[in-house]
Parts: sequence; structure tokens; C-alpha cells
Amino acid sequence: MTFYAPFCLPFILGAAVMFLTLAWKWGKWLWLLPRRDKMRLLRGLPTRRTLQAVGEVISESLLHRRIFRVNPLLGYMHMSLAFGWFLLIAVGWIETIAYLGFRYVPLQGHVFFKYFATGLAHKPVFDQLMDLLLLFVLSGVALAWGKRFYSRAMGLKRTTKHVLGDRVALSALWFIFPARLVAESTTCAIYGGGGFLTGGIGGWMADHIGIMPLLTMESVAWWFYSSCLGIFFVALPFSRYMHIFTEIPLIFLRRYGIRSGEKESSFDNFQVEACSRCGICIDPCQLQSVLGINDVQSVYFLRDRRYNHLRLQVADNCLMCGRCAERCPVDIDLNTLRLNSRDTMHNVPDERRYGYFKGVDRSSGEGKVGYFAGCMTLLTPRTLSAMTTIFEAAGEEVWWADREGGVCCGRPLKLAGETDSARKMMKYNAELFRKHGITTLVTSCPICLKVFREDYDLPGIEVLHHSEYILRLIRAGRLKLEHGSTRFTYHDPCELGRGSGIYDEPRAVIEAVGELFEPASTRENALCCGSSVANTAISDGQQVQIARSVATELEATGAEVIVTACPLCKKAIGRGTQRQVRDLSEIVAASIK
Amino acid sequence: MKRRSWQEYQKEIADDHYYYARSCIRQNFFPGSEKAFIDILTNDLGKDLLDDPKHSSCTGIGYHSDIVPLETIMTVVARQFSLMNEAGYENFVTSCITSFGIYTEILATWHEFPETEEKTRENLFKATGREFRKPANVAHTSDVMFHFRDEIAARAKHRLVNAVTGEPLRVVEHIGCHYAKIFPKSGIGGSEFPYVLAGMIESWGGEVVDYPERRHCCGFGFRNYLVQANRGYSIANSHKKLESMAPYKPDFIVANCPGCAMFLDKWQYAIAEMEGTTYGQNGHGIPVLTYEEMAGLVLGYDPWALGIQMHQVDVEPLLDKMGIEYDPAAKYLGRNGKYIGKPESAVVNCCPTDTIYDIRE
Amino acid sequence: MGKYFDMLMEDVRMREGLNACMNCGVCTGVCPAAEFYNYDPRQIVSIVQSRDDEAIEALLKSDTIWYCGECMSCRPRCPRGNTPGYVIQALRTLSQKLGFFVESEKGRQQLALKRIIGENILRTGYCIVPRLVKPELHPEQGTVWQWIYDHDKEVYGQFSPSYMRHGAGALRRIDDESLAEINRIFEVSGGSEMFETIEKHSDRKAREMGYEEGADQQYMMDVFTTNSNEHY
Amino acid sequence: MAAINFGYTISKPRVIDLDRNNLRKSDEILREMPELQTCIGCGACTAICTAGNLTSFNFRRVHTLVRRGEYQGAYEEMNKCMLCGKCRLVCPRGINTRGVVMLIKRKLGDF
Amino acid sequence: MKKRIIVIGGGVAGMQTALRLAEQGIEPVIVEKEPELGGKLRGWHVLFPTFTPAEQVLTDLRRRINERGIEVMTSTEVVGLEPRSVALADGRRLTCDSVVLASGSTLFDASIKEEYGYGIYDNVFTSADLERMFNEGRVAKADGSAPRRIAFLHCVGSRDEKVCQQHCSKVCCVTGVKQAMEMKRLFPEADVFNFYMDIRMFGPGYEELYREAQQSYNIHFVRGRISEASPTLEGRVQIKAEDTLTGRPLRMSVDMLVLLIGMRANDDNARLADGAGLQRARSGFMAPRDLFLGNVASNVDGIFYAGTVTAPKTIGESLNEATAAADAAVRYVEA
Repeated sequence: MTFYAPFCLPFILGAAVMFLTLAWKWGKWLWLLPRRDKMRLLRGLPTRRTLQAVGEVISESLLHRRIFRVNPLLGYMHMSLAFGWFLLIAVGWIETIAYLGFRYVPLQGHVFFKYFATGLAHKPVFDQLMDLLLLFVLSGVALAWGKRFYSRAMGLKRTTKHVLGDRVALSALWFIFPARLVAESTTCAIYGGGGFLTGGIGGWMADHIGIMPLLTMESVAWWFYSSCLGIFFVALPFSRYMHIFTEIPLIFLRRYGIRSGEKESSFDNFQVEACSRCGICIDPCQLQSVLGINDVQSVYFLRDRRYNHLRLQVADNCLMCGRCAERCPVDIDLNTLRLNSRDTMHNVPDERRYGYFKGVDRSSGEGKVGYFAGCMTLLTPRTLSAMTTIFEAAGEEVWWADREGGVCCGRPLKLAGETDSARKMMKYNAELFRKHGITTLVTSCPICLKVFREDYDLPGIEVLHHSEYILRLIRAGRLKLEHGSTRFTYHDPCELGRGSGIYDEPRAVIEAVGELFEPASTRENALCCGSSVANTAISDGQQVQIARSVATELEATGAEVIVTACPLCKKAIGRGTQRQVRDLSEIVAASIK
Repeated sequence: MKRRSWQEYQKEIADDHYYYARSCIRQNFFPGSEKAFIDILTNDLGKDLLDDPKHSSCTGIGYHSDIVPLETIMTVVARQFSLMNEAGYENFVTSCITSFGIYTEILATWHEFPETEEKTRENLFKATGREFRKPANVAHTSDVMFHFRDEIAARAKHRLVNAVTGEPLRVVEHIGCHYAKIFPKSGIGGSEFPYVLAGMIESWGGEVVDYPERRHCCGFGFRNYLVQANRGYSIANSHKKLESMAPYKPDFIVANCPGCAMFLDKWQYAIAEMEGTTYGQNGHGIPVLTYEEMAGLVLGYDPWALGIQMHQVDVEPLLDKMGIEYDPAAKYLGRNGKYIGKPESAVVNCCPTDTIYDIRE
Repeated sequence: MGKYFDMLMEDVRMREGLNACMNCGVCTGVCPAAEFYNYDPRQIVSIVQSRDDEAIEALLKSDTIWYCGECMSCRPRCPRGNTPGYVIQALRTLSQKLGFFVESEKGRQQLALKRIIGENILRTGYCIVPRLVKPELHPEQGTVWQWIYDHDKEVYGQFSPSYMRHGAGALRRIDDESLAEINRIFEVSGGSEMFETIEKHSDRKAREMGYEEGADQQYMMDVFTTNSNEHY
Repeated sequence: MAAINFGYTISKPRVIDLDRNNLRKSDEILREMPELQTCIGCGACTAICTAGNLTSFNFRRVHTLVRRGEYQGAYEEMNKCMLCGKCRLVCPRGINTRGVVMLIKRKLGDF
Repeated sequence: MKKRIIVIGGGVAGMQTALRLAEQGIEPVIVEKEPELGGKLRGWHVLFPTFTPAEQVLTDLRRRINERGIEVMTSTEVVGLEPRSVALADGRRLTCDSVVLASGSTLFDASIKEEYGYGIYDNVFTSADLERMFNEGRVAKADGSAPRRIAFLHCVGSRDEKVCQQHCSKVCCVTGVKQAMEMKRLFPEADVFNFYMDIRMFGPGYEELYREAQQSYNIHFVRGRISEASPTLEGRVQIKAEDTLTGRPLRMSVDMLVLLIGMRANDDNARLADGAGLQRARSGFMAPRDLFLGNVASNVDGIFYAGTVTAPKTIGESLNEATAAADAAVRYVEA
């Protein structure tokens, strides 16, 4: 039995190109991994993490569990295509073995088995099973077609606008399975056999079409099927379909503890090319939903970065609220990638910058607790006086860390991509904190908090957001609060919630003084106030628009007072509502017995 | 220039009997000009003028260098007035713009703050036993020259026109800040469009050229020139003016203030030596005249008798243009008519006088 | 509050020169010093009218007040009738009175001015005489000046019968009686006191700066020539 | 030339000379961010500025100079900014001041 | 018999006063020294902040005056007034029951500010010149070419002790903004600079206009009063000022320098006031009896004020004040 026919050529060439490209890409990316990451990989291989990775590959790459969470229909679509195709290949392989026993069969032999196996006795079980699987995949294709026309059914208000290469690959992909159905059905029409689908259609064709046209049709159909596969395979490594194969090593590497950092690295390639451009990140983006900006979202950012045509306007126009990353089915570390792109675009290592820090330190005094109000908090003096009241009520000895000599925490510069400059601030402040011998560092600004926790070297100093600190005081009985009947709603600041995982403490504090009403989008789904320091592109008017939309949701809770725990959010939301907007500390200070 | 407004700034200028106060800078750098002024007034116009040997500097340069207190300069000025009273004059003319500014300013201060006049009288009496009466009239020497511009024009031997083409000479005037900027009403034509020099130029056939930095200071700035470390300021201001006027191709500059005349002349030399920039025709500088020299030339005075040889920028091209005859060989003669050597030639100097002297030597 | 302001207001030039500034900048727009120094007369007036002692003291000790060339171009233009140049004169006088002038490079130059111009006035009755304009200290005076300087009697003799001699005429020697009057005027009216103040504070500063002989010729030549080039 | 040691040089003018200044960069900046032109010079940005309270950095002055085509030193000055963003919150004209800093740095970085 | 009130001045304030008086059954007489009604409005092109053609307002007022048949005496100069009579230059004396003085104000003569060279340098204009040029449809440099750079200077003849005009003329700021925008519309490629000390945008829509001028028209606002103007070789005008927000002197040459001239009190205010015992403010404008409760009344019973005779005002304000003055006069004659 020979497993070759001329029509196989497109498929063979396509598959060869694909596998060679894949091998080249993976090889290069792995080779270029920083040494530390390579060591992580080697050390991780023989551990349980490998098994966990396999499990994740199955649940995510094949079953698309996370997409199911976004929308079941969308999840089914992705699963039917991925898992269905995988099963077709796997079961096809078993079928070949079942027919031919364990012997070498070239790749095209497996793929076009129906064509080559006409002379063999049929095994109806496989015919039926393979047809069932084909139907499964075809149902996914049908949904994919449908999604083009009516994406809302799958929970997507907007879908990705694709580039030309993607469209070619997509078209090829759409035709692969219908083409296979027609090809196999034609063969069944001529030679008999086939399951309920191919056999059924084949029987119908045999009844209605003459043998000569059928023969021609068969040839054309198999050529077409092979060509679709070939085109798809050639396009795959260069299109969004690269994600099919990239997500697998990504899952493994991630399991081994490899992460993207503030500088671009080879590992980023795995993340960037693992994006399937599913477009799930578009809807949560408030730049999209409120302002109608629709070319800066993560999907476009990753696409532009992948094809090396990332523009500043795209990289810079992002609130970095993290709402998209929260939803990403591939769990790509979107904010970090954007940050290191900004680093590449904006960072200028310049030793002379911020030379003036030498000699600005006018600080004095000591204290166990250092309070770093944060630049923005200086514009919300009520927060400052509330904190003073709280410290006094709790009898805390406080050293005011940024009253004399403190500089900006460095996070805004880091978010702007000026990483090296940000480091100067981090170094300066860290030294300042150490000099004054504090053991606890409290800040009212979640922006500062995040950078203190993640980027500062502060051994022996516990960093707390004032919400955490206040809750501790309450729990330790150092603050006695009056529980009133005021109805509060709480706005999760991005840097505090998604950024630092602090959701419960502020809520517990609010509940200690009044009633809490949750807005529609809350906790991980909370909206961004729009004034994020990460965005230097949108205008003041646009910031207010976002603030208004956020405020509308918060007002809808019926609460009298909007509470937040970030000075910037407070300022921003205050511009979008007539309601009272208060920092957490204010409502606490007002309720002290 | 459509300046009509000067007529609104008419000031009283005495017709005769002047008490003359010399200028430190003018007598240092333009002694011929002072001599010419006296000669023109007394000889050509037949006026009475007293050159009193007892008067001193007004100490204005010291005052504006802030080392002479206001009370002191007031008393010095009072002494000058006292000398004038003593000599029986009441029309004070001063040969210096700084002095002119000082006299007008002090008279105004005495008027505005009478206690300062009282104090001055007290000081003067204590120091010298003198008393004084304020002058009936204070004028700058150029005011007087302006006053007689038509009489001078009537006696003119030469006019400010190109002798060959008949075209009026293009003249840039520089007034000197303290002439009218302190008290616009004290200057003919006011502070924005002073007419004192323009009037002479127009009467004598020339054409006044207005240019963007006309009103700008020459850059003396007292301490700014007097202290070497600060001279970069001084030269920069003249540089700015020269750059601004150069495109207008002036035939010469005439200055009201002796300091300005000296600086506009000397800085051309320094700029050429420092950075190689030269102005004027063929890069040999724009001649700078005092108005006395201008008047002297118009009246047919010998250029060397006017002291024109004391200028760094050679004036001969202008003399040639005006058709004034002069003896090149007489340029560097001493008081008894004997040759006393010649200055080294610099970038801004043009006249091929070298050959003449080389032969003489 | 306002201690220095009150002291300044004792000076009639301040009373004449400062009404109420509205910061229009007309003065700075024409100011020759503003063009070539890091200097803004508007801000000087603005600081002075703030009556802030700390700010005024800083001003009195700074180079800033010594940039002005006293051309008075600011005077005819000010829409509020101020004269920043007068305010500067009052500030300079006070700075010298209080000995603050020695705290700045440009202020220290007052010693050179006192020694060159001031002493010349008392000696000769003139601010300037030809012998004072030494070509080596005045290279910009050019080759013709060198020639005049070398042949002064010959050159000046042509225009003045009494060059460096008694009598009327340019650069005559002023008679002793008149000179004595000038000197007494300086004694009586505060001129000499000003000279002494300048000497006294300069000497103190010179020693502070490490000139063992105090404000000697070396110190004077240094203040005369030193330019830190930090004024622009 | 230069044979004579004068002991000083001709001072350079400090005047903002709009006839000489090349306004190309300034125009580009205003085209990208027209709102910068709406600055009313109130100085709120400068008053609140973290860097400005530690140094002589004056945001209003620097961006005004840039708009006048005075680029000399503007990049270095802007590099004193910590991008903390307080200025943006106080600007009465709602100018995206942080964006202005980034834009000026970007446009003048190659100077 | 109908009461008769003489309205001195036939500008917007005078016309509106007369109209309001006629509405209330009074017989008004407008005495105007010019040959036709309209006052300053005759010289204006469009009005801030709406760019409404001045002609439109003027035509409407004149039409209503005609329709009402109000008596108008043009080319008639008033030399003196009393509550019950007005003396004319030709020696006649008109009797009446009350007088409303709506004689307006005078535009500042820019040539007095010599440092700007108005009347001396060809390309220095006043805002009034520019309005005339807009009306004539020929806005250009003196040589007829199109300007590439235009500077407006605010506060010429206002807030200036040197010319004895200490008051703010109120309307020049917004006029400067309006004219700058008009120039930018005519010459989109031109750079327009406004030199100001304060931008006083007190009226409705003015601040918005200012902002639009900045953001949409890219008009440059430089805080600093121009110190002097001088001619350049190319016939342009070089101006010097301080850019006070940077603390540095600024120099540039422009093709056109437009001086936004202020309003000053009429010269004959003094004579009229002395004759009638009226009080004047230090600025030379007539002083109302009380700036709050009697701002259209004079200190003399029976003499009322409308419009800019008391202080610089906008067209709208003059119209409003005219109504108030007419009402006050009616109350007086009918009391």
C-alpha cells in the first residue's frame, strides 16, 4: 500500500514549513532565555510541575476551560475546534493502527487515510466515531461563522479586527473541515463505506451523481482539502494560530516559574505569540466601552508588538487597570508586557538624572511606623487629617515619611517605562525608610503600595496599605468605632484590588462603620476610575467621561457615600458625581468613639 | 521718518550767556569736540560762554557706580550751581549726558522732595560755606547746538550729502539713555523720538536712519564697563546695536553722549579683534562722530583740529564722501606740528596712510 | 516683616521708584541687562514690594542687584510710574550700608569702583582722567588710544592749553581750593563714610576668603577681573 | 585675531528671539497636544510640583519656553519631573501635563 | 401734554434710551453731534463673543427709531445741560423735563503711546483701524500684502499712568481675542500673538472664546506688555516685551502690530460736568450717584446717565443700562 498521491503535496509542504518554523522559533526563544530562566526550566523538568503543566495543557489548550467561564457557547466553540481536531488526529491515528497494525505510515497516510484505505475492509466503529468527531468540529466551525455575524450570542460585544494574514489562515481553517467532509463523502460515494455523515452523504451522492463527475469531484475535493491544510499550516506560525502551539510551552515555562519582567526578554515571545486574538480583552476595556477607542487594547498591543509595528500611541494608551488580564483565557501577563514595551520605548539610562536627590533629605525623627502619604494624598488633605486623627486615636508614634525629604515612589515613572529613573526613586526612598528605623510602612496610596511591595528592597519593614493597617487597629481594639447607619458603596482601586489583591480589608473596615453596598462591577471586575497614572494619552475630558460612567454604577447602589481607598480614585470619581466621595480613612476618623 | 511728535516736546533753551560744565569722558576722549563747541558758540555764533576752571566733575559716574551717595552728588551739584551764581550766570549747559541726567534729576528730586534740597543746602554750607540758587535753565550742549542749527546751516561750508552723488548721507543717531529717558520732557522730542540730533542732521542735509535698536543703550552701564569682569555686557550691547544698524548701511553714527560715541567707536575695534566681525563699507568700520564734530565739519573746521584722529575707526572715508579736503599727512602731528608717531593699524582701520608716514619716517 | 523695606523707603529713590508693580514686564522687555544677564527687573520690584525680609536680604546679598547698568530705559515705559532702576540704586546703597555687597561676586566689585573712580574723584576732581585708562587694563580702547596714551601731552595739548595744568580747558588740573571743597563735601555728605564702609567690609570679606593681607591690591585686582560666568 | 587677551568675551543674548528661533518642534508639540496652548499661566502645576519643591524646576516656565522655541536645556529640565501627576489634577484648563512632559521629552530627546 | 426728555448722544445707549422712553409714552429727542446715528457701533465689524455683525444691531436700532418716529437732531453739538434744558453749540437752548446723558466715550489716541510708533510706522494699527479694514474687506499690510505674523497688544491707553489712563477699558481683552480669531480666519497660515497682562474675560461666553482661540486657533498668548516697537528694514515692526512667565525678554518682528486701544472719558465731560454741577470720577468719566443703587442717576436730580459716559462698557451692557436709565428718567418726570 502506498501512501502517496499528488494531491498530498500541498499538505506535505505546508506541514514541513510549519514544523520547521515552529522548531526554529521555539529553539531560538529557548536558546535566548536568560540563564536564570534556563536553570529554572532544567530544575523544573523532573518535578511535579511538569505533570501539572500537562494537566493545564489539556484543560486550557484543548478544553479551553477559562473561555467557558467567560461564555459557555464561546468555550464550546473553541473547545470543539481544538479538542475536536485533536481527537480527529488522535482517533485517526488509532484507526490507522487498527487497520494496519503497528507499522510505519507517513503523515499524509494518517491524515488522508480515508482516501488510501478504500481497499480495506471497513471498521464501522471507526467510521461512525470519526464522523461523530468531524461533526463535532464542524459544529465549532459553524459557530465560528456565526460569531462573525452575531458575536453577542457568545458574550462578546466586539470582536477582533484581524489583519490580512490572519484572514487568509482563518479562511483556510474554515474550509478545512467542510472540504474534508466533501472529500471523504465523495470517496465514500465511489467506494462505499463511511459513517453516518460521510457514508450518508456519499450514498446520496452515488444516487444522484454519475461516476465520471464523481471521480473528478473526488480528485478536486482531496486537492482542495490538502491545499486548505497546506495553506493553513504555512500561515500558522505567522498568524494568530501560532497560539495553538505556543500556549503549550508557555504553560510549561510558566509552571517552572518563569515570568516576564520590567525589561523585555525572550520569554515574552512565548506570551506574545500565545495570544489567539480571541478579543475577549476588548470588552472589559473602558477605553473601548466608554471612549470608543478601539485600537489600543491588549489584543492589538500584542499583535503590533509581535509584528514589530508597535506605536507609542498604542503602548501608552492604556489605563493598566488589569481588567483585561483578569479575563485573558491564556492568562498572558498583559500589564507586564506592556510595561516592558514602554521600557523599551521610553527608558533612557542616564546617570545624571535626579542627581538633585543628593541633598534634598531634610528629614528627622524616628518612629516604628512610617507613614508615606503619597504625592496624590497631598492633594486630598482630608485623608491626611483623617490619618492624623487615626494615628492619634490609636496612640501610634508615626514618622511622616514624605513630609520632609521624601520623593515620589517611582511607580508613575515605572508605568511610563522610565524604569531606570524609577529605580533612582526606589533606591532613595528605601534608604530613607531604613535610615529612620521603621518596621512598618503605611501608605494611603495604592500606587505607592504596589511599588513598595514589588520593587522596593525593604527587609524587615512590613508594607501596609492604610486599609490593612486600619483594620488591624480595629481588630486589635486600638480603634473604637461607632457603627452607624450610613449606606456606603466601595470602589476598588485598580492598584489595590487587582494590583495588590486587597479586596476584603477595606470592606471589613467599611462594615465596621456602616452598611456596604456592592456596585455591579466589583472586586476583580471593578471598574477603573479613569485617571490612572499609567495613561498619559487620554485627555482630561476623557478621564471625566470614564469617571462619570464609574460613578453612575456606584450611584446605582443607592449608597449615600462612595468610599474608595486611593487618593487618585477619590479625586477622579469626585469629578463624576454629585455624591459624597470619601477615603476609607475619612469615614473611619469620623466614626471614632 | 514721520516723527511729528517732537514738536510737542519743546523745551526752553537759553539764547546766550552759558555757564559751561565739562564732561569727564568727553574731555578725555573728545577734547577737540569740547573745544569745537566753545569755538562755534563764541567765534561763529558770537555767544557768551564761561569755561570756569573751578568747576569739577558732577561725580555722576561715581554716583551711577553706586559709590557716591545721593546726598554727596547733590551737594557737588549744588557747588556747581554756586560757582555759576558766583560767576553771574544762570544758564547751565553741560557737555555730558550723564551729567545732564544728574542735573535734571536732582532738580526734580529737590522739587519733589524739598527736604532733600534743604539737606543739600545744609551740607554745602557746612562743607564750603557756599550757598546757591538754582539755574534758570539747564541744557545739554547738544540742545544748544540744536537751538542754533539753522544759524549753523546758514554758515555751512559742507552739507551732510554725498559730494559726488548729491544724495543725503544716511546717519544713525544715538541719543544716550540719560538724555530723555529719565525725564522725557527734558529732551527735545521726548524719549521715544528724540529730535535733538535728528534736527541737526535734517537741517544740515543728512537723512536720519531709524533702525530696530535705535533706542537701545550703548552698553556703558557704568560698573559694567568700568570693571573688567563685566565688560562682556558692555560690548554685547553695542554689538547688538551695530548688528541692528549695519543692514541700513549708515554713512556714519552721530552720538549725543560722549560715552556712547567712544563706545560705539572702540567696540567696533574690539568686536573685529575678538570675532572678526566688521561693519561699514569694506569692513572698515562705521565712523562715529560727536555732534560737535559733525557741526565742526559742516562749518568747515579742519578735521584734525576737531580731534577726529583720536577715533579708532577712521573717519577719512566720510570726509571723502562729504568732499572735505584734509591733509592726510597732518593727522598724527603733535601740538607743535611735529610728527609724533602713529598708532598701530587695526582691522577696522582702512586708510593707506601708512605709505605716507613710511615715506616721512 | 518689612524691616528692610522700611530701610529702603528712607531712600527718596525708592519712594519715587516704587508705587505698585503689576508685573507687566515692560521694564524687562527693554532692559539691556535682562538681555545679557540672568536678570529680570520686574522680579526685583516684585520681591521688594512683597516686603519679605528674607527675600529682600537674599536679594541684597545676591549678584542680581549688581547687573543693572542704570541706563534708566525702564523709567519712561512703566505704566505704573515705577522706576526699577531707582529701586536698584536704593538696594545697592542699602547693600553697601549693611555690608551685604561683599557676599556676591558682582557686589565685591564695589571695592574696585571705589578705588578707581572714587579715589580719583577726590584726587583730581574728575571721575576719569587719561592716566586711569591704562591700555593694559583697557585693551578694547584700541591702538589709537595706546597712541594717545603714549603721547598724551602732545595730543591733548592741541585742544587744551592747560592739560594737567591750572587754568581753564579740557583736563585742566583743578585748583587745590576746589579740590578741598570736593573733599569736604564728601566728608560732610556721607561720601567718605560710604568709601570707608566699602573698604571695611571688603577687608573683612577678603580675610574671610583667605587673603591674608585683607583687601589689598591683589584682592582688588581679583574682584576687578573675576567672572565666574554664572550670571547668564 | 585672538592675539589680544581682552579678559572677557561678548555676552550671549538671553532674549527669546522669535525671528531666529526654529519653531518646528514647538509646532509639532502643539499639533500633537493643542490643549497645551490653552495654558493660562496660573502656575498651579509649578506650585504643586514635587520636583519643583525640591529644585528650581518650573514646569510652566519650561513648557512656555519650549512653545517659544527655546529648547536649550528643556529636555534636561523635564528630566527632573517625577511624573507623579499632581499637576494634572490641579490644572484648571485640564491639560494633560504628564503627557506634555512625555511629549516634550520625546520631541527634544534627540537634541 | 407729553413729557419731553432729551437724550444726548445717538449711539447704542442713546438710541435704546430713546426707544424705551417712547415705549413709555414720553417724547424723546436724540441730540447727536455726528451726521448720523450709531456712535461707535458704526465703526465695528462684528461683535464679540458671537461674531454678530455690528451692522445688524445698528440697522435694527435705527429702524425702530424710525418706526417710532423719534425726533433726532444730528450734527448737533451740546455745550451745556441742566435738568430742564440743553444748550447747543449754535446757541439754541432746548427745553425738556429731564436729560439722559449718553454721550459715550472717546477712543484712546494710540499715537500718544509713542513707543509703539502708531502713525509713524506703517504697519502699526489700532483695533479700530482693524475693524474698519474688516468692514472694507481689505485687511492687509500697508504694502497690500498678506501678513504672516500678527501681534496684538492689549491695554494700549488703559491701565497706564503714563498716559493718565489708570482704568481698565474692559472690552479690549475680548476684542483682542475676537480680532485675533478673525485674523486667523482670514490668514490661516499666519502666526498670531496676543501680548497681555491679564486676560479679563468677564462676560458670558468670553472665556470660552478665549479658550477656543487658544486651542482651536492656535493663537499664542504671551504674558507681557510690549515695551517698544521699532521699524525693520523689510518694513516690518520689531517688538520687545518680557515673556513674564519665563522671566526672559522676548523679541520678534511682525508684519502687523495691532494696538487694542481703550476708552477714555470724553474731553467735554469736564465742561458739561462743571456747567451742570455733575461729579466726575478720577478717570474723567461721569460718576453715577451710587454704583449700586443709583448707577444710572447723576448727583443732579433730573440728569441721568446711560452707556459708556460713566465707564467703559460693552454694547450689551450699554443697551441694558439705557433701558434702566430711561426707566429712571420716566419715574422722575412722572413723579
